[in-house]
Amino acid sequence: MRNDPDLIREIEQFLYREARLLDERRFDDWLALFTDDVRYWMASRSNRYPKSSKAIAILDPARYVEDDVTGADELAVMDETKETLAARIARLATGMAWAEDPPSRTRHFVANVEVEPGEADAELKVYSNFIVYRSRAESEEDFYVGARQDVLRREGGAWKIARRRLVLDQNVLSAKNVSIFF
Amino acid sequence: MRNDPDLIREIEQFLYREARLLDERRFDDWLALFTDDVRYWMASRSNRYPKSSKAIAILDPARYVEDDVTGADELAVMDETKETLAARIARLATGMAWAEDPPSRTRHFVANVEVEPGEADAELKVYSNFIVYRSRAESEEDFYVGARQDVLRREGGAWKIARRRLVLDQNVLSAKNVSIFF
Amino acid sequence: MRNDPDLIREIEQFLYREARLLDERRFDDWLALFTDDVRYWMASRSNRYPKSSKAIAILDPARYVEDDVTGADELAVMDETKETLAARIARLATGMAWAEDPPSRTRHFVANVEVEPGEADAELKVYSNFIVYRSRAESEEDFYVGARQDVLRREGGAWKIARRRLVLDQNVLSAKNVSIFF
Amino acid sequence: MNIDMNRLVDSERGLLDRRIFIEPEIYEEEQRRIFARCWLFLCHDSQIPRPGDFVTTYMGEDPVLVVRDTGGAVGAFLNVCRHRGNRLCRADSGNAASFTCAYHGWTYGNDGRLTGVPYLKEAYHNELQRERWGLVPVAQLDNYKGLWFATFDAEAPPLSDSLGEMAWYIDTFVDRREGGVEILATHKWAMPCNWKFPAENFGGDAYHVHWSHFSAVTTGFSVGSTATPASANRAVSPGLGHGLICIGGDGYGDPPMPEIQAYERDIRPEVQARLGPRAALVNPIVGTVFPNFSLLRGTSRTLRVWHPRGPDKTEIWSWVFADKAAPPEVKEAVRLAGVRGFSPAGTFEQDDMDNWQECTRTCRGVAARQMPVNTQMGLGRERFDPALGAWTSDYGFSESNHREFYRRWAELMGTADA
Amino acid sequence: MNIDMNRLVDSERGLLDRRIFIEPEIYEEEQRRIFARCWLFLCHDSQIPRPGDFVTTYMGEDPVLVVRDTGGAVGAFLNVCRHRGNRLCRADSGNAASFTCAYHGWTYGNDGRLTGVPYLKEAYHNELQRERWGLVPVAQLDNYKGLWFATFDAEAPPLSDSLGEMAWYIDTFVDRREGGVEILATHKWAMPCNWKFPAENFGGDAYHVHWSHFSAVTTGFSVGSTATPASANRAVSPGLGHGLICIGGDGYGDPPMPEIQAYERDIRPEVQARLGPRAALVNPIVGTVFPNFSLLRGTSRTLRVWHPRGPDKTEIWSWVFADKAAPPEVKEAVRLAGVRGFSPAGTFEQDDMDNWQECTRTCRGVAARQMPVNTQMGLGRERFDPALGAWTSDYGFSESNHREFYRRWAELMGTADA
Amino acid sequence: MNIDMNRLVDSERGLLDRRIFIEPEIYEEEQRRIFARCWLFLCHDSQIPRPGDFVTTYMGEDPVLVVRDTGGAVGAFLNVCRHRGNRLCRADSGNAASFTCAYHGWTYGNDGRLTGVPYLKEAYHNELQRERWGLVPVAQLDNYKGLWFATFDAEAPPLSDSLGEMAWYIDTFVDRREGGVEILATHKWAMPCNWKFPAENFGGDAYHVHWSHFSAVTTGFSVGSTATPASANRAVSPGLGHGLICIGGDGYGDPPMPEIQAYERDIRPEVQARLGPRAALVNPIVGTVFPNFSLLRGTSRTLRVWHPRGPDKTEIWSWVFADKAAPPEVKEAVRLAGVRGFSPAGTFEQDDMDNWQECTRTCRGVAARQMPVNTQMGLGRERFDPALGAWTSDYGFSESNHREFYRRWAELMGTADA
Ligand code: FES
Ligand code: FES
Ligand code: FES
Ligand SMILES: [Fe+3]
Ligand SMILES: [Fe+3]
Ligand SMILES: [Fe+3]
Repeated sequence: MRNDPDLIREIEQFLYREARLLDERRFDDWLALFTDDVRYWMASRSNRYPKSSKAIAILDPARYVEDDVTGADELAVMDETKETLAARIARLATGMAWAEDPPSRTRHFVANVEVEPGEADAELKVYSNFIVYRSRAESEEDFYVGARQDVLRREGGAWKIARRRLVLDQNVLSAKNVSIFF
Repeated sequence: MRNDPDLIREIEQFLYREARLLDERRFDDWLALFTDDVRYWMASRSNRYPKSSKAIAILDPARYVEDDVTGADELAVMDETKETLAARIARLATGMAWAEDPPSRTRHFVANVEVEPGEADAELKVYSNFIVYRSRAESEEDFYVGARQDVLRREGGAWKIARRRLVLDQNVLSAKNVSIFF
Repeated sequence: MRNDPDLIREIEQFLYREARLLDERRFDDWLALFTDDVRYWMASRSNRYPKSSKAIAILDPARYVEDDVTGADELAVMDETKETLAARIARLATGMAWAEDPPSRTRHFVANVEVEPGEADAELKVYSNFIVYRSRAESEEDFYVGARQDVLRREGGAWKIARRRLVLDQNVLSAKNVSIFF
Repeated sequence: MNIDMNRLVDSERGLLDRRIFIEPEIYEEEQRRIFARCWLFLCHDSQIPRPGDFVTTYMGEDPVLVVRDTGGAVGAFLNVCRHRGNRLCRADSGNAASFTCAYHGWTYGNDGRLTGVPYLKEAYHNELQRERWGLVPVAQLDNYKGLWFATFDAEAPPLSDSLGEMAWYIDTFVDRREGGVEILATHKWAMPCNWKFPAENFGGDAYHVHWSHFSAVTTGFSVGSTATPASANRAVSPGLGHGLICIGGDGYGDPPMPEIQAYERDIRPEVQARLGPRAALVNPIVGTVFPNFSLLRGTSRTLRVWHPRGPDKTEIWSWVFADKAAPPEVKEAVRLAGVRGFSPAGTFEQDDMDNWQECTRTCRGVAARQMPVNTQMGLGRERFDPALGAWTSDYGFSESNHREFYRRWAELMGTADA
Repeated sequence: MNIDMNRLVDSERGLLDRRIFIEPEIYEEEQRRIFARCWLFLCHDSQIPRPGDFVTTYMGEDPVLVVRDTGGAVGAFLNVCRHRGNRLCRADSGNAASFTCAYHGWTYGNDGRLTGVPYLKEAYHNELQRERWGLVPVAQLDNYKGLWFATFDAEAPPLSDSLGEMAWYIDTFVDRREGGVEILATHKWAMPCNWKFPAENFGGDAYHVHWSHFSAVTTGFSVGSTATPASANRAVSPGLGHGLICIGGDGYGDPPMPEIQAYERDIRPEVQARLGPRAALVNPIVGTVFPNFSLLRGTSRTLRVWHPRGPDKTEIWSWVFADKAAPPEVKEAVRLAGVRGFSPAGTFEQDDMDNWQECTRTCRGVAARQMPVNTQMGLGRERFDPALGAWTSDYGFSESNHREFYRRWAELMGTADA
Repeated sequence: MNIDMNRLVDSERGLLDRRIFIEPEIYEEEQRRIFARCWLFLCHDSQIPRPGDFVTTYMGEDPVLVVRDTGGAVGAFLNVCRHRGNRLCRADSGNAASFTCAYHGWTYGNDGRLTGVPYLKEAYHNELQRERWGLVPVAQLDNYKGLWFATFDAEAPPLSDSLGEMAWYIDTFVDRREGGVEILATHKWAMPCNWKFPAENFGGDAYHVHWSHFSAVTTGFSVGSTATPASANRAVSPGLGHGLICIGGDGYGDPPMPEIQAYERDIRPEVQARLGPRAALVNPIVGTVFPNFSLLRGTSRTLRVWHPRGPDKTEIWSWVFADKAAPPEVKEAVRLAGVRGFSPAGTFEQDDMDNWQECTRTCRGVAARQMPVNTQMGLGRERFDPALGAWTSDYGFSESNHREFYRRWAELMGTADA
């Protein structure tokens, strides 16, 4: 699979096109790329000492959590269904979504795309890294950097995103808001 | 076309090599990649309320321009022919092009390459995103971020750049100057 | 070679996977990707007037060095063997490598991959550009940007990194330390 | 100081001098006269349930370590090593019997005592009195209904006096049911604004919802409130700078999820019984405990601190909370309501940022700086309501709480610290 | 202030104290004593030709909204909502009958009047006097030949007095032909330098061209000037801090494009007739209207403002302009000359940046700060030329205009604002 | 100044006021009272061996050009053009007969003389006295054993007096063998900390090695020292704020490479003979020449300057050096030891950064700022050792050098500059 150049290329092109739809603010077309049962999830990361750290002597090792992206959703900043994504897009169309009025200038960079077999037959597990540059107003700049794990599913002869897991590589987010999509 | 992996690869390699020529300051070799009739154009972006915005009540909707990259060249920061590109390169060779003396340290990142048929037979329309990092003097840093639309034309068995349209995703440019190429 | 799409793809996938091992802090697996005789070298860059510059009148042209990445290792910040890389990894495992405790959040972007024949038969010369984002503690951010030249060698049916030359595009490094790998 | 602190706020006329949002020297004074003297929120009990559990936070710009010791007692200390002043603990949270400084290895127990000094005998000849060089505790530490508060001022009145009648209003957020609440999610991010804008906003700015957040309301991210400004909405201030927005006791202002709506209707009798007769009169949905701790129940349920980071920079540390006694599906709904409504990506919260940023940035202009800020809505019409134990506005939209917030601010800024 | 403002500039000896380029307190005083008192350029008429057209800009660091109202009258206002001080309009330009604040929805007409206050009756009981809370207009607004200027100082002399004889020199840029000029392109970017370096440079630094810009001149980006320093070039100052570089009336200093060269030769008689006899004596190619508005005609044709953004930061807002009466191909040539010569990527302009940046940054050093800046070129040799109504240098290269610029700067800095 | 400089350091009790690490006004005073008066390190002779060779560096925040003129004499000048103050030379290093300013083309010889002023005759009428407008030389320049030092203070005592007995200790780094040392590598990077933390650390903080750097020691990046704290280690201060860490004359504290170890054993007799009897008593491995120049021989061999860049920012400029007389394989081993041990990626150095950063940042807190910094280790036990010509600690770990460093700091800060 990771040795099928044409499939990897196909997936890359799919993700590049998806990114361009976002940068062109074609949000409805973008939404159509997701399956109806998609879970779209993004979280930030915490600062935790590994168990091996000598900075602390752990009192209660049994309960100690080492992972800095808690699976328990504790740091999720987005946790969306297709419905809530649609509602977010509808909100942007009201003419009163002030965080995006005037709109952000975004540029999505999709990198390091890797493809693996998915759990289901018609599915793929796709890794990629992202840099999303957001420029706003006169001089505001944000770089959103992190990794994605997508599950792509073949539906009606086309690929759709059945799950998107985004990890944003920050603890205290430097951007004043996350009013864009990834 | 977007399903021809080998062509996309070929174009990617062409663009990567072009980027390396710039980072190695091999400007004459770089110039040779352009057709004689090339238009090389870069613009920044403005802050405009969309017509749907309730931040203003538009008095004269008929004349209202929504697009934030005016087609009218109003925000162009470069609008070059092969001759003026050549003159810019000649200028860098005078030993008195102070903005580049000592030279900038640049690194060009070409990403999200997409290929579509061009208007003419021997032409391709190529989309890509760019991050150009510029480091200068002791501690100066700039990130130039945006999108490119190239028209590539087959000439004498090789690809040449027949048109380059660059959009820089900023309003007030954060860099003190644009003394490099993209 | 630069026209063999499948080979380029194979190398890209190798480099993407390598990057992911680093971001997942699987340092032992990462180390296994290097040949035993690897030289892993990274340097910063200086500010030098080219000989053509009229900012100075060179007194002693014969001795004048123009190159801003001295071959003489004068600006190397890492110059490692497999043994010292292993020792660095061992150090990170002591629980007292304070610069990485709590660990940095890194994200490696590998871009503009080009492949050329190597000097030896079983070798390839691989160019790539990198952006490594490092997020630390609550709000610390660093962007490490530069270029890589790798020598990949076929060993036991797999590619290994036999030489890595990294150029960091800065003069005075903006990061307080380089406690990560590239 | 070149600036007369007593001339900056005109509560009678509802006018504010815009320098209070931008002048570095005023910001520095705020650190001394407000953040070093007021009771500040640290964390919720549920974040450190077991012995050794700790979180790190800030009081103003001072790094603070809150830790439950091996015996189960909670302590709060400057997160600063007493030796050369290195930050002691660099993790957000965790569990520890002791903390060791990365510089020279001084070790402190989870009770703050200095337990280990390498070479104490050989290098210090045992002359360093460890008992005198333990972590510096806050001057006063107290817990109200699971909320930990502390102050650096030993002279400050006790927490109960500093909260006053606000205590009951806090109950309506965190003590509605047996067991109180628990934290479900954490969000931290930076805003380019002065800390007072979000604090005043959560303390009483019902007025901005109809415009700033109309897009989220109309696209289903809130069912809105059953109350109307004309009817039951009120700005309520128990004094001391604290303020809340309340709807009527019979009103609802909850997140849109059906699970939550149903849950709220089910528990309403229990809650009103627990909170007492006043709960039949008012239903607080958002408020600010002076100076920088806010509680929200409408649309999303979050506790948050507005950490000052300079005149024009603030960090939001926000926590989604739910009744501990709520069923899992309700807790999950509450978590999602928080993530989707009030978080960096919250459909409500994202639209507040530019406003607070630009209210701050325009203060840079020398001409703009001379324009007073207007907080005159309902000026002079607030009345003290004995039943509520608080001043209440005459109408659902009012800036009576803003005036109280800045009156208190000026009171503290006008009196130098010891 | 700890600094004696009157000791910083020594016009007699042509020496400047370098602290004026780096000290924050001097910068703050400049905001009060210069930017809050002088007439500042806002925009050109052609940017807002029709009713409702608006642009946003700055006066110093104050955000300003310039808008043509429905009746066709132009107004300039602080771009700041009177309620809580939010920035009102966030667009660069556009067209509007009214502007609504994103925070609470106050609405202002394109004439600045406060037309809408949500819940004015219910929440404000109609006690908020809308007529008193409209947008704050500039103290004085005036137009000279299509150029809009404003000042925050009601006591400032009228624009005509503040321009004085500079008015005629401005004509030579923007009123050479019937219909004046129009804007073809806009460029905005940030420079890490003190605002006075570009202002003094455009006001009279002919001397740097031969070295800073030699590379652009020799590679065809300019045909250079037909004048030589020895002959017709002069630094000319009509006083009040204004200054220009002029070549002889018979000289040319135009962009390299043949279309432009031919056009200039064609219109020369018409232009000289329109400008009068003085145009036979001098041909201004670049100048600065004190404090921060510059006009350029040589090589490229741009108007630009140097917006101060701190002691060591400046924003350039630059506009390429052409005679409205010029044929399309000439306008296109002028646009390209601007883009290629004076823009962020301009082959001339890009080489100015490091110089201004480093002139500023070296002031940080305590030793370097004690070295005076030298503006002695042609010291004492400037003469008043009645025919030009201005002081003129004895030679094409001179720092006479620099001395006048800083003399005026010191004059204003030496007198406290009201 | 609102701060009494004399109350900040309590050497008797070994306590420091933390404001000295964070207050901007104290930082500004340091620039005037310390960096503008002390002898500061510029570069090593081997960096500019031949005529025309130059390097650029800083003295405090002042940019400085160090250049060997055509005749072979070394000069040091402010790297600032006398005309408008542009930075003259923008390269790190190189070779030049003359330097020409990018702005207007003034040219200076490699001896600092102003040799070229375009249009001197026509524009300046030869009235500009070139001899008065050459580059500004430092007030005093001197070389000690290949190390170039300079001061901006003409009244400062000569270098030899300012080094005093420290001179001999410097010999033990750079004059162990005939020919002295040479520079093999250069590293420059930025640290978010106050400059005094690294300076005090290299001047006597043996105590942190056992903890901060234990991971590097145990994984083979150092063979550690043959000395133990109990035995031969000592903090040694010749006074004037200078300090070193020494091990016994019979001890070794070298980089781990076998080539180096063998080399050191071989040359030990020669070195001790050259350095004299005192070398049998002490073997200095690291030290700081007040205020901001440090030398290191243990683990890695580097010279470094801690350039101040604001209260909470410092640039490290570090150079790996080796005995000129050492064989190539030893030099290569020394270079690698430097790269791997003390560089931005150094396995030792990388762990120092967070400590210095957080020692600085915690000073922002108003409560933390009131906690004194503790430098009491071995308080009152230092003794003057005539054989060493220096005060020595009673034990291998001590803060006696810290106390001397800050005593000297307070002494200079307490006396205003001329
Ligand atoms: S600073 Fe904490 S042990 Fe020294
Ligand atoms: S701030 Fe503009 S309406 Fe309230
Ligand atoms: S500033 Fe150096 S020549 Fe003018
Ligand atoms: Fe809000
Ligand atoms: Fe210029
Ligand atoms: Fe260390």
